[in-house]
Amino acid sequence: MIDKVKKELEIRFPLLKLVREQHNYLHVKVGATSAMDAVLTAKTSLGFTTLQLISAVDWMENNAFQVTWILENYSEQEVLLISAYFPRKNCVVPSLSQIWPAASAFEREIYEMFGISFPGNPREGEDFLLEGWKDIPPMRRDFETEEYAMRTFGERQPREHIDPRQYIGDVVGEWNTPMGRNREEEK
Amino acid sequence: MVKALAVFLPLLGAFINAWLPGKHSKASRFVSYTVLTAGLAFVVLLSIQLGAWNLADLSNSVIFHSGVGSPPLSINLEITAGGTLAALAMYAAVIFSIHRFALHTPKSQPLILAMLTASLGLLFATDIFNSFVFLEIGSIATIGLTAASRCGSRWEAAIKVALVSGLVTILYLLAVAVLYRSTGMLTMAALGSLSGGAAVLVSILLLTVIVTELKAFPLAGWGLDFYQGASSNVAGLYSATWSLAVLMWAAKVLPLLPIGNPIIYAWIGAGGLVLSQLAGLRAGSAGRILGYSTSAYASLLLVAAGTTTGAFYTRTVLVLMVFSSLSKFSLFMLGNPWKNRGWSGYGTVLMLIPVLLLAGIPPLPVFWAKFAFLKHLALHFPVVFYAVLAGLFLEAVYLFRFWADRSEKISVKAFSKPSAVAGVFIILVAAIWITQLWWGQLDFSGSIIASSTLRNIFHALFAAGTLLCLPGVFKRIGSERNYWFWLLISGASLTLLPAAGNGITFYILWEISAFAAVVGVSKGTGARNGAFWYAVFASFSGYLLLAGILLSRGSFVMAGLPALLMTLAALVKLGQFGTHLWNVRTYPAAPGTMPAYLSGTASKAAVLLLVAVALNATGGALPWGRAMAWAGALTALAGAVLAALAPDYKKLLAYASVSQIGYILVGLGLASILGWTAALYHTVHHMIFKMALFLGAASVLYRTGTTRFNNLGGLVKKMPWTFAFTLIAVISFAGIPPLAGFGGKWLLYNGLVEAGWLPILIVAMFASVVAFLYSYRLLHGVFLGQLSPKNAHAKEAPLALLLPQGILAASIMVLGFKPTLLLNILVPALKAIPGLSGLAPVIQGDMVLTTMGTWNAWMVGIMVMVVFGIAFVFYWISGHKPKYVGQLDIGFAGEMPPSADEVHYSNNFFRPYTRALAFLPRIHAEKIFCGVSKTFSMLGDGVRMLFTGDGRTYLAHSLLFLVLLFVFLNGGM
Amino acid sequence: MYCNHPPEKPGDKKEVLQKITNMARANSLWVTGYGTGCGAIELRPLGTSRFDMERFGIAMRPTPRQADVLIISGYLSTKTLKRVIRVYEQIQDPKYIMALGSCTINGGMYFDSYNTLNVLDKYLPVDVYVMGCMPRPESIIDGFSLLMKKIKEGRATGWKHYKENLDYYRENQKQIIKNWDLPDYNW
Amino acid sequence: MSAEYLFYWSMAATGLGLVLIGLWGVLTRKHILRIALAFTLADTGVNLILVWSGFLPNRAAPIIDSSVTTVVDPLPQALVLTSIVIGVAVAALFVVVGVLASRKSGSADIRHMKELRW
Amino acid sequence: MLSNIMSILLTVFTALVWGLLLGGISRTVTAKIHGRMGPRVTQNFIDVWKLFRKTSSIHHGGMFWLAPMFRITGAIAVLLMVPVVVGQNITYNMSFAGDVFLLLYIMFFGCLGMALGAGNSGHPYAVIAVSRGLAQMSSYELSFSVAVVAIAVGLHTFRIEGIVAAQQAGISSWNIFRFPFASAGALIAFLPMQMAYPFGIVLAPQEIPIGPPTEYSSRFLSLMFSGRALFSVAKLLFFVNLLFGGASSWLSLLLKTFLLYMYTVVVSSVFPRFRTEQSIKFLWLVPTTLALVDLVRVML
Repeated sequence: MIDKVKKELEIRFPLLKLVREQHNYLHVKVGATSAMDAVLTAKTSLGFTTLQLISAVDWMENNAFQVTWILENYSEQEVLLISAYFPRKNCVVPSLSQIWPAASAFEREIYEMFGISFPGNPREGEDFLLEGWKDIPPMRRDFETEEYAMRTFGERQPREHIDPRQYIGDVVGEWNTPMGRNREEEK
Repeated sequence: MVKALAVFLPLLGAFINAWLPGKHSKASRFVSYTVLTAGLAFVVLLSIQLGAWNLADLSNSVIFHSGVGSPPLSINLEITAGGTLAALAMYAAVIFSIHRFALHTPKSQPLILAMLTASLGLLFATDIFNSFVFLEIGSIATIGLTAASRCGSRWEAAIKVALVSGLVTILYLLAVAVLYRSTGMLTMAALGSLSGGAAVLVSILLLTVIVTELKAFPLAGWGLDFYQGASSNVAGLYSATWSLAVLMWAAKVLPLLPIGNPIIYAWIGAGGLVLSQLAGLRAGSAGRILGYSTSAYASLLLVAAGTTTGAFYTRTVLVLMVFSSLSKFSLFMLGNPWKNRGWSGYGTVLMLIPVLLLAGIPPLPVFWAKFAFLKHLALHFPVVFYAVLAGLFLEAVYLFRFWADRSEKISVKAFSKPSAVAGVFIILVAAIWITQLWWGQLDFSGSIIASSTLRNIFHALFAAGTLLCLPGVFKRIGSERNYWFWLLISGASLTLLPAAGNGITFYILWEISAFAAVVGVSKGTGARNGAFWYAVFASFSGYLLLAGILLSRGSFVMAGLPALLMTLAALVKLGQFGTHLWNVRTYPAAPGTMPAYLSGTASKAAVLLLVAVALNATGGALPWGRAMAWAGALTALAGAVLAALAPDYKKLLAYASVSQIGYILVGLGLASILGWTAALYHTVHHMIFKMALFLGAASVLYRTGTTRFNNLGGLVKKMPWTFAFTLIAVISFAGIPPLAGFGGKWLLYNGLVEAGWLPILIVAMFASVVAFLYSYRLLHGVFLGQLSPKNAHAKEAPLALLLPQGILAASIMVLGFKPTLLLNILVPALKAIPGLSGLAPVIQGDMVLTTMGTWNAWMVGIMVMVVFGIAFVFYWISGHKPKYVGQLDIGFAGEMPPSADEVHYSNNFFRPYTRALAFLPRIHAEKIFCGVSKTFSMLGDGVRMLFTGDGRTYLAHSLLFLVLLFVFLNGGM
Repeated sequence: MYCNHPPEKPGDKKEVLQKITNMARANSLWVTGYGTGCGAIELRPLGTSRFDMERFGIAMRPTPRQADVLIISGYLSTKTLKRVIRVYEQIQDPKYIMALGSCTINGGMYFDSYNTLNVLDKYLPVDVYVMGCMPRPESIIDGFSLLMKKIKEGRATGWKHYKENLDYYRENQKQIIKNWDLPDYNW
Repeated sequence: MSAEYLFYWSMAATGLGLVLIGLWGVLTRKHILRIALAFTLADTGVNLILVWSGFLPNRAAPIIDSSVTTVVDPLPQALVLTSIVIGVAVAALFVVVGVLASRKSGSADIRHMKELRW
Repeated sequence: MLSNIMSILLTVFTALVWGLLLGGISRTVTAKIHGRMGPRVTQNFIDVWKLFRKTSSIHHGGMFWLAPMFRITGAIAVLLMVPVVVGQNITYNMSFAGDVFLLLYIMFFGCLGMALGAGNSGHPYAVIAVSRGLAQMSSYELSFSVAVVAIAVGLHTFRIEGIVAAQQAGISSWNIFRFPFASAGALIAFLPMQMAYPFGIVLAPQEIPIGPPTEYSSRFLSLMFSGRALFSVAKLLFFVNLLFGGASSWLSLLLKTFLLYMYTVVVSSVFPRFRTEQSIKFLWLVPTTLALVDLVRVML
């Protein structure tokens, strides 16, 4: 099944790169310009009629946002992920809210969290989770979370700081046993 | 000899006009006016000389010959007293309308004058052959006028007239030949000397000619087509001159025909009346509708000719025909759709007067003739009577529809103001003149309600109701027009109503109050539908009442059928479930305080009628009391449920009114002292609270401009006093004890238990509980909940509306705490009525006792007030000072409500109730009425298939009629 | 549309029958049914037959108007804080706040989040903290008994403090709620 | 039966026949001018009957001069004159209206003039 | 006169105390049925006192302000219209002033006031609850009035004293035995009257926070609670007089009302809740039919 989908996509989108494949799962990466085509093809010709999610990842080093559309073909129980890289500066991605009304909410969230704009979404810019946010979008990796929290919510109350990696490294053997924590306390 | 000028002056004018060059329209108009004025003056002089103005004796006449020798060589005219009046009408119509012809088709003036001459000639002709000549001139003038107008289908109309007049010529001349052959004479009197086969032949030929020319039912096709196709000017002029002349001529000829038993006219007329009016229901265009109405009056003439004789016949026919022709004339003139104006202008009233005239509503002149005529029919020809009544009602229905559809298109300019004023003046003068002739029949002794106490109660009720509506009449909004005049007329006649001493007086006052209210209602914004429904149901109830009165042979009401008919009339007027449609349409549409008047006061007229019927027919107990009580109980229930689901303040009140009236019916149906006490107590109480509520609605409407619940809410902040008075009224009608409403319910339930009518008791109790639903809906939907920002500008109602409400609310309080004030008057009066069964409630001080129950309103009231007062004082002095918060400061899951409109719960208020009721089949009364109207429409469609539009069909109709008549008459002989 | 009067400053005047009233207040704690964070899940068992809070006269009320106690059950995001402020101010005096979990004390594991406040007491007056992440129902009952004790002794005066220092709290609240669109005073 | 009487009755029969033919024509013809013609025919028949109604056997026409003493009833003849005049006028009007109507409806067929009906 | 006033005051006071106590008992009993310990029996007194002593409160307008008074007035009015102890004429209070019809209608006084207050609060949930409550009320009143009419007509009197007096010839003369069907109908109608489950749609804390009194707080709520306690005692008293032969002494009065109250408590704690339209249909069908059986019997 998923092979057919893959072949079909490969024929239509020569720049397609395969990320991961399972018997009912396919993750492909396409060029930024053909991303919309791929998503629409998947919907109209390949039967992926459900939009499960739109997600985004900030690849700051590559100076790109990766936007992924997760589609589902419910009758065949198949999932198709289509990813594309978009340049990070003034990132603009076409909106899907006319095709899937549900996309509107995902896009608003991504706009709020990453600042990726989806022109064509009628509700773009409305508050989603962050009411009245004025800083740079918090999910961008150049956003200094801790510094922001200090600035906004004040210094944290002093507390003994334990580096979890080091702590877990010391007790890692016992930690893996079910009662590890209790034994550590007994010591 | 000079008098003949009255007839021939127009002819002279026609000749002069015809020779004038067409461009000089001013000159021709001058000639026309001069000629017409002179002719009119002559006719007036003649009528005075002949004493025509005293309708009692119309037998005077002057005969004179023109030309040489004696008839038939000379033209021989008999100017009768009645004829002069008809001639007067013709002259008046031509004078009123000629300027319109001058505007549009200046060259048609000779034709108009020729038509007038022909009409006058036919009116006065005594010779059969002379009549023929005038008939032909009339036909030619009609064809010419039709063809000269500027209407799209004028040619077709003209050709149909020409076809029929061709046939008429042939048949008529055949009859002339046979007549002359048999008698050697051609005067009308010669008809009487015919005998044997010649008599039959002449009769059927002339009858066919007459029926065809009259446009009476089976042969009406060409006339309808003509009215539809001709321009309204031509049709109007035609109906006022030529049509009237033919009617009067037929009235002259018909009794002379040697046909044997004239009852055959009545059968033709009555059958034709019903069938043609059925078809008329489906007529579409204005001209055709009025054509059907013409046909109705032609049929009426046939009925009159068949059933009456002598001076009575002459008078009846004269009044009916002259005024109906004039009304049709004015309707044609008004119904000209030139300019589209809003509904509820002067046009509505201007147009309603002729419509009411046609429908025979008192005190307009036609009524008197119709009443006398119908009375005669009811006494001697009952079957014809029913048929005529049915036909007249159907006619009223489509005329009112016509009015409702058309009158918004009237431009007052079309009927220039001086002539409109003159027309109204003429009608008024005629009304007064004719009324004084019959004035002696009226009786204001109040003898139909023997008990003066009851009479006084009703007098007071009607007077108070009208007076309390009056202060607010100028608080109108939007496009509502002045209605106070009509309210006053209606109220005044209602106030007189209990004083009526006989049927005709009662009927006249009843109809005046109803139709003055119709005019009042039509002044509202978008009241077309409401006014139409009110008019139809009011006339239906009026006709039922009329039938009841007329069938009672002189007394007010007789037991049996008349009483049943009158009961039905009252039920329709009350809005008994099934006929509640008019309440629900009319009350919301009526302007300002009008609905308060209609629901609170005017509906009590029907209660009065029921009381009067019960008292006079059987002395109290109507045989169908139980059915009435059931009907009332079911009305109460259905009205309450529908009220709870209504989306509009006024509509809710309308349904509530329907519901509350059900209790009155139950009480009257009981026919026991307790039941009547309850009914009358509730009548008084209903008037009080319903007026308070509707005045409250008027205040809300005045301040906010809407009565939709969706747009209201929260007004208690803006209109606290209105709310307080409404609250008192609501608590009262919900029947919650310390206020007045409980009394009615308590008395009613006791009465029902006493009579053992427990199922009705259960239904009534259930209905009273459902009343809580709509009472809360009303209070919440308008006054409680969130105040919409749209109504933020609203303020307290003006004093003119508030003061009457205050008075009413105060009287509710008084009646609630001291119901014995009213009961002490009611109970002795009802005890004195012998026909009522059961025991009277015993009143000891404040205590009211029945065999099973007790009620001490004073103690209950005091107890509630004391407890309430203690709680209040305790509250006050315990140092509790709650903080007043804004309306959006509500616990809303931590959110701020987005807007007041969105948190105001108003749509689908009793949704669970609707769901629970979903198992009921949705039988809408509306659907039943739709079914009835569809059936009638189908019948009408079937009938009007006769009129195929092919001119030859009409000729075939006439010939077939001739043959059938021949077969029938020969078979009869 | 909204009430604009500032609250009256509650004085220290002794009421008649103060002691009885305090007893009554302590033994009839009505809790607003408002779960702000993950700790709300631990409130549900309180009503069951195992823990049965009704034996202390504690009852859940669905509307703040009738409640006495507001339980902040765990971390509080800025978005929720806005609603909590409104709910708290709609509760009639005397009223108490019980804060559950370490998040309300110093931010807990969300101390460096961009959206979660660290120290609740800066924004709303807390009467009783219950520690734990999450506190078990037993701990909450313990917290209630502490609250009852404080009330009986007349020491649970957080609401008075809030009213007297409303400006201070408002300032703190406005600092983290960026688009402050609440009415000045909620009643 | 003398020739006079034969003439007398045949006159009536002819008149009646003309009327019947005319009526038949009116009812069955479709062309508007034919209908006009049929009317004229029937009109003629009626006029004949009218004349017949004043006919007295063995009398002369009522043209009064010295030689004639017994004339038929003169009145119907006078009537017939009127009737003929009127008939001509009506027929002329009919034809005019018919022609104009057929121009309007585009056909002289009376079945096409059914705009106004019901 | 003075003794009458004393009797009225005594009646009201007793009813208040007994009503609150019954409320507490019912909470305890419900808790026991759930397998919980439950609150103290005096918990309702504590709640009422606490609410009464809250230091601030809000109101939304005149009707909101007056509603608790309407409620309490309605409750007391009903209470005073019913004879308390049979035979002790002094405790008949105001029952001479009206009959069962008056009682049936004066019961709405408090409900209407409550509904108006809820409406004035401007809270949509309060109004939704009122709409449900009115819909349900109109249904149970049907069966209740059928039952009352059947009994009253069967005994040939509408006076409550008369109805009570007719039941004094031993237990078998109680109306619950003489009119078993009507009584069954009335007893089913009693459940929604007390807002007990399965007819507790009006106070639905889960969906429409607590129904009509959503916006009520502090002293208003305290008065409302008292009013409710009084009202339920008044209704119990009415039912005891109507069906259970009245009370010959204060003790038997307490016993009978207690047992009757326990009936609603037990039923309501074991049944789930009807939706509004289900409850309406049930009330139209079952208790009404039952009561009609006796009505037909009486008519024949």
